[in-house]
Amino acid sequence: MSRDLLLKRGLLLKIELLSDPKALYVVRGAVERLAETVGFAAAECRSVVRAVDEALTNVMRHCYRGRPDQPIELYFRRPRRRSKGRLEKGLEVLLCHRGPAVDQAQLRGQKPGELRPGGLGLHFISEAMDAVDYERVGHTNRLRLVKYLPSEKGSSRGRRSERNADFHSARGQRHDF
Amino acid sequence: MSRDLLLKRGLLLKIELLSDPKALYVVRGAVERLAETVGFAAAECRSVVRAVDEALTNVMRHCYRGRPDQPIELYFRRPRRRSKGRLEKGLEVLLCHRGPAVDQAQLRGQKPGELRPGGLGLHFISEAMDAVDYERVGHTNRLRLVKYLPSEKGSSRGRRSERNADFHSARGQRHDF
Amino acid sequence: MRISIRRVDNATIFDISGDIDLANSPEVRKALLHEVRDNRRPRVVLNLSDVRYIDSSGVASLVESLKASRDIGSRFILVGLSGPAREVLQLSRLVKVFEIYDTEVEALTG
Amino acid sequence: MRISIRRVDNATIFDISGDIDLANSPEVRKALLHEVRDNRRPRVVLNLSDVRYIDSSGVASLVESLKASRDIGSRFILVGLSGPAREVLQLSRLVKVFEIYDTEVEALTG
Ligand SMILES: Nc1ncnc2c1ncn2[C@@H]1O[C@H](COP(=O)(O)OP(=O)(O)O)[C@@H](O)[C@H]1O
Ligand SMILES: Nc1ncnc2c1ncn2[C@@H]1O[C@H](COP(=O)(O)OP(=O)(O)O)[C@@H](O)[C@H]1O
Repeated sequence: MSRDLLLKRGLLLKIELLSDPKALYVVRGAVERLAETVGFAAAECRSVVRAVDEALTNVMRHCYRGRPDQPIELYFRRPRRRSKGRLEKGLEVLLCHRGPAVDQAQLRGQKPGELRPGGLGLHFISEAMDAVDYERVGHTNRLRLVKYLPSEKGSSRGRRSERNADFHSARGQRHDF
Repeated sequence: MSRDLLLKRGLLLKIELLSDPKALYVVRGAVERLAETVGFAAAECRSVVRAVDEALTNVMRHCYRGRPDQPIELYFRRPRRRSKGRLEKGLEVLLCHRGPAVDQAQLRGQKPGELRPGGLGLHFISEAMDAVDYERVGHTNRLRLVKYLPSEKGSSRGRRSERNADFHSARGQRHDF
Repeated sequence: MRISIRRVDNATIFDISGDIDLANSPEVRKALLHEVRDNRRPRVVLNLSDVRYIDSSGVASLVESLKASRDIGSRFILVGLSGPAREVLQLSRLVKVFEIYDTEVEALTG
Repeated sequence: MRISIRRVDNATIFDISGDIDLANSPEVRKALLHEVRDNRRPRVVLNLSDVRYIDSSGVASLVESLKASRDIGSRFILVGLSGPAREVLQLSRLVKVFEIYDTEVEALTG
């Protein structure tokens, strides 16, 4: 068993898939529940699901050019940003894949509302997430998607589901989400 | 990226999690949709979900004794059994974890219908799956769960959802499920 | 999973929705046993109509509550079983062991 | 995802249920364009009330069908948008671009 990444980085979950579009339906099922568990409200869960789905779709279409047998890895973890001394809470998704480096100059969608088929995926992703970064590490492309929970003041806790309670880190510490 | 297992064995999907019971809800979301994609009818999907969930629960409780930070891996692939020259179709789940070797003499549930709390998990697993095998490989325990699709004759195809179409193997061949 | 609790006359009604699994069955068990054993309510009714999943640890909590209520001579009643809840009780061969009603009115007056 | 097709007078109605994503939007696109372009149906109605998810490639198929129907002067109509379908069209700022009705009767007579 590869304990490496999972244990080193305190991940919540890791999913490995191939670039077959049939896997998208399965992955959405996991991501929706993970976002709910982490504490997002229903509409926010749908946003996160949409962002991950569109990002995977882009990799399958534009990087792997429709080849259905190429590897993709998804790492789900807590975001690491600290703000005013507190760990900001939410969900970070790291999407790793091979294929040619993503040319960031090519990442141009269309303005929504235009009657042109296509070009909406990047808009859905940026609308959903608080941070979207592309990075090349060795032969691997890494797309990092982060969404933070609304900060916890007053009644916002009430919106969170009962599943919000804590996941545990790799070192057995409790991490309150 | 670790291409190794995913590519070598023609997996459909791999999930890595920690032994925190909060992960069960997320994993069930993926397994339900994977079983549907592979072609199982709704009641069969629920059985597969139940079996995987109970198997994970047993690992968390009996092997890892409630420690929530231990590694578990789930591999989903096509079963490899051939029957009368045809590859039998269905879903194979390989659950890998560390911890002490599972003492198979200890694997005793209760007869269902008895008014004793506990002891139903193994019954749910064996009721759901066509094959259930425990194996120790090095320091890893492996539980293999397999469920086959009803064999395809006459109208049985009609019961399968539209998602049943083919997943692709690691080598880019098509595999009809 | 969400539990809410209502007290009506001599009965306590639990409305449980969502999935009951190892992550929350200890909470369900504690809430039920508290009402049966500590509060000694004559009738404890569990509304399972919105339960989408219940695992063996959830069933074990129900069995334990039923036994506790038999010990003190009170009643432990299931009502409005959802499809998944009924399926799991059938698999466990416990449908005939529990007192089960379709509606809350029957559970409170039956 | 499941598509079924009904022909009523001069209209074709597609009932789509489930998730529309990259795995099946090519199939949706093909079925819609066939009815608009090849069969030249005066009114093509898409019932989205049972759609649980639609991705950008699904929206692109709708846009392409709308453009094809405009090209030949026929009508392409959406009906009974589910919550998720409406949300995605809103995000795409396309709610005002499509002809959308609440009920099938309106879609067939409006
Ligand atoms: N992962 C990626 N790798 C390479 N190019 C990409 C990737 N994602 C997006 N792009 C580029 O950005 C463009 C806009 O993407 P998007 O908004 O998702 O719309 P669409 O995929 O429908 O064109 C794509 O056409 C493509 O050229
Ligand atoms: N993965 C496992 N490792 C070790 N022992 C196990 C494992 N799974 C089951 N067992 C043993 O089998 C018994 C019966 O399991 P099960 O039918 O799931 O009921 P329960 O877990 O409620 O006792 C357990 O009490 C335990 O002793």
